[in-house]
Amino acid sequence: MSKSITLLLQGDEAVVEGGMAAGADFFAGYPITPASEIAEGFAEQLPEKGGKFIQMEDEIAGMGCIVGASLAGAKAITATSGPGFSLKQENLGFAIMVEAPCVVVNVQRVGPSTGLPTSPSQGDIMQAKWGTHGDHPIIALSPSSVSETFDLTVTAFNLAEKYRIPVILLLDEIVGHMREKITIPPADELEIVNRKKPKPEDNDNFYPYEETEDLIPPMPDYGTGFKYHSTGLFHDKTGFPRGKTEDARKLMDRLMGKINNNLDDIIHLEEDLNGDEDVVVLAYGSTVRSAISAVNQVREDGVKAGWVKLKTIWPFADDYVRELAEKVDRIIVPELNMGQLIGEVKRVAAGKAEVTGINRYDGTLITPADVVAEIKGAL
Amino acid sequence: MDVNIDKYLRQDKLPHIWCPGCGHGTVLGSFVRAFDQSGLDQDKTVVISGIGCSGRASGYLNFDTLHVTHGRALTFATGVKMANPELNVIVMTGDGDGAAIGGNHLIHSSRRNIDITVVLFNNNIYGMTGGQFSPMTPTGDTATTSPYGNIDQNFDLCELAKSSGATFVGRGASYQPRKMIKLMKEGLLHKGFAFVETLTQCPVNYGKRNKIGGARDMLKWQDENLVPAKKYEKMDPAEREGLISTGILHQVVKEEYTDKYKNVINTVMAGESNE
Amino acid sequence: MSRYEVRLSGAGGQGMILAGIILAESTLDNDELNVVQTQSYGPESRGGASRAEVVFSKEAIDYPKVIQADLLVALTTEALDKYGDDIKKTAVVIADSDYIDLDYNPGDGVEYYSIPIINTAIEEIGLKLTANMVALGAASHFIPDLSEEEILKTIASRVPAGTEEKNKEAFKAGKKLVSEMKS
Amino acid sequence: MARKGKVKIARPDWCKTCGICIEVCPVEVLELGNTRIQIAHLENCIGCENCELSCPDFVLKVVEDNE
Repeated sequence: MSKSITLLLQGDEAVVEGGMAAGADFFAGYPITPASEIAEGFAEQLPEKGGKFIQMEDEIAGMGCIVGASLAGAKAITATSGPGFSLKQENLGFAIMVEAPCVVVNVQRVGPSTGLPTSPSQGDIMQAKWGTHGDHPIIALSPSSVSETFDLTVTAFNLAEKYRIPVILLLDEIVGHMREKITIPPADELEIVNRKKPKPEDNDNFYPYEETEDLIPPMPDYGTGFKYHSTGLFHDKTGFPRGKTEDARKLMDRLMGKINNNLDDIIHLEEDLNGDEDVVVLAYGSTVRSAISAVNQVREDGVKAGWVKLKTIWPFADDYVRELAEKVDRIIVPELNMGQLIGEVKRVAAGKAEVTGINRYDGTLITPADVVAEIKGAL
Repeated sequence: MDVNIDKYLRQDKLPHIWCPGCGHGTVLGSFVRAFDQSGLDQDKTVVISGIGCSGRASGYLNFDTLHVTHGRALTFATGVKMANPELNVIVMTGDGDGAAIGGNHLIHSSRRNIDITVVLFNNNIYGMTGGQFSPMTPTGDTATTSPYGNIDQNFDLCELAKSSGATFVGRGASYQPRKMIKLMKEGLLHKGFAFVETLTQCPVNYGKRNKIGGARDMLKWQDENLVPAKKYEKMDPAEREGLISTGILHQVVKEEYTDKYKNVINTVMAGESNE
Repeated sequence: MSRYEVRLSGAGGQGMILAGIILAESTLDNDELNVVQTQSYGPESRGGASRAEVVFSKEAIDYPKVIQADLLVALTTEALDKYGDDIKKTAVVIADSDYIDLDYNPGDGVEYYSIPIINTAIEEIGLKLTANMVALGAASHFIPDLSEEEILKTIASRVPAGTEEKNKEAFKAGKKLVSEMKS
Repeated sequence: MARKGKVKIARPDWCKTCGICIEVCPVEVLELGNTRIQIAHLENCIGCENCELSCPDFVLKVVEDNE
């Protein structure tokens, strides 16, 4: 394939196209609205390229299965929505602990519980960060269009492989189900990252969880002779359990460090700022679209407004938002929840800029008019 | 036996943490001897275990090993096997890990007939967490969570695996290591889902609490109550009361899951190229 | 064309979402026209209210949903009742004349077409399931910058094999219903 | 059944004195010491390997007589 193709795709379908383009060769999961189209797409496409699809008995199994596949060398992905995301949390934590690269898609619907299965939400922002127990690093990305869903799926795989970590892709039902035209670039134009692997001759002195300079130890595929151990228990560089405090701290510091030392590479955002803004709308996911529309409208009335789109939700763009808060009077955070990411914005903007939210949690979107009203109300 | 089992054990991780008289070590020893006899490639073998006393087995074994979350070993194993069907995949689990929290995965792995060998350490109790009853604790027995006697029914895991679609089902016991080795070897060489239940004694949290006694008494109990499968089949239901059959209980040939998926890939890819 | 908003509404199973997808997909080769198609439906695949929305624009489409429809198609009383007022002052409303029991008063500037969408599918095409294509044909008459040829091509690729011709016929019949009234 | 040799305490430090080897020995070769198993009557050993196969702690090994 050496030329681009244009298609009309749903966001869910763009996950499949993006995954295939990124080299995904394994999907395991369980059907759930509004994410089932992702499973259906991979079921059809993976075997065409020699990849594997398996529908598991439940969500927990889907998560365990992709971690096993990842350790065996696969580029693995699963997809779910709120109730399933809740079920996956324990094995997600395991993936973080054994540093198994994989991608977990959550097409958010309104919760809690069964909630509103076919309506959009951004209610799992905090769950993406804190859903599994204990402190841990996580990367979560959130696209706002079909085209961006393709791009961020590729990015999700690349970051997962590079940093040996599960990457969460947070769609919402709107992005997951809406159809837009998307131009898929030729395969040779995409940058694809693959995990670092040890060389066979490294076997004698091999420590699977060694504190390498970049804090990311090379990862052998199962069956290549390294015969190493991985466990969800705290462990030392050998991979075997160590309950001692200094070892526990060392492992946590390394797991956090491999992400925190590379924030510039991991945090992706876009902005439309002229530098003289009084008010900035900071948004993510489908809500971005109303933010852009509203900012364009109020600018016509002479309001000094701008917008920022966070594509990386976690780790949070602390430094960027802190600097932004120093420059503007007010930051507006529209969210399809009762106020989740706004807490992060308030934390870093404290004392510098006023931070207000626009919140909907009833399955309907925040409209451009809602955002315009909030911007004008701020003046 | 004349095997050097040392190469299959991580010597520097031994002695193991299991209690004095625990049958898990005997099961582990039987496994490495069976593996040696199977002729399978050590470097192409992955052992996956869950949580509980049995969960520790993987750490003592010199293969690619993975010690996962409670009850989920089969889900990880399914991922490994599907991703690379060339690997031999073995799951070590317990009666709590494999029959309670992981029971659903056992049913569905059996149903798929995926080529994984399961060694289930059945000691009739949650040992590591201090003696709570498991789905394999016999009705009426005492555990820390059934201080007045267990009112739950225990079930027959081999029947469960068989009726769910496992194509190899067998039961061994720590009192009969030779038979257990042979059974495990057959299980390892079986193409398809092989379920091997092993009866293993927990003197600390089960035997003493239920007046069976220590490890030696528990082995005597096995000696008195184990019956070879062939003999068991010929017995009247009344005669079988309280007895447990051992050996290969079920074995059939049926197409294996990753082979079936390979066919899907081949068909799809052939269809693609024809277009 | 700046933003043009279409809402196709009916009951689940009437194929309004497919009609919306076909409208959107027929712009694939038109590089100058952007499109976003969304839908709203209940958890069941039959019955219940169902609507598809398509927004067209030569500029980037930010907000993906209909704010106020330029064009509303309603196949059921419930749909017309629910969305009948949520339209622009100059909107076009197309409603089924036989299956809707509602005293509907569009505003003065609204072009209102009460046409036998479902009965045309039944009587003229002989396939009730093509009512969505009758509706699509009627709707397409009002949407700027769409190519009929592209729509017919998309219909052929999206409907079940063997029903392509019936669906295309239904589309043309729908278009005829409104163009005759208009002229 | 191999009867090529006699039992040896291969890894004395791993013994947890559970006594299972004594239970399965048909000829009373072994005895419990204070901290580990002891070979009391090697002359009785028939090399049946019951103890080796049953020992949960990999302590015992049947080896060639001359080893």
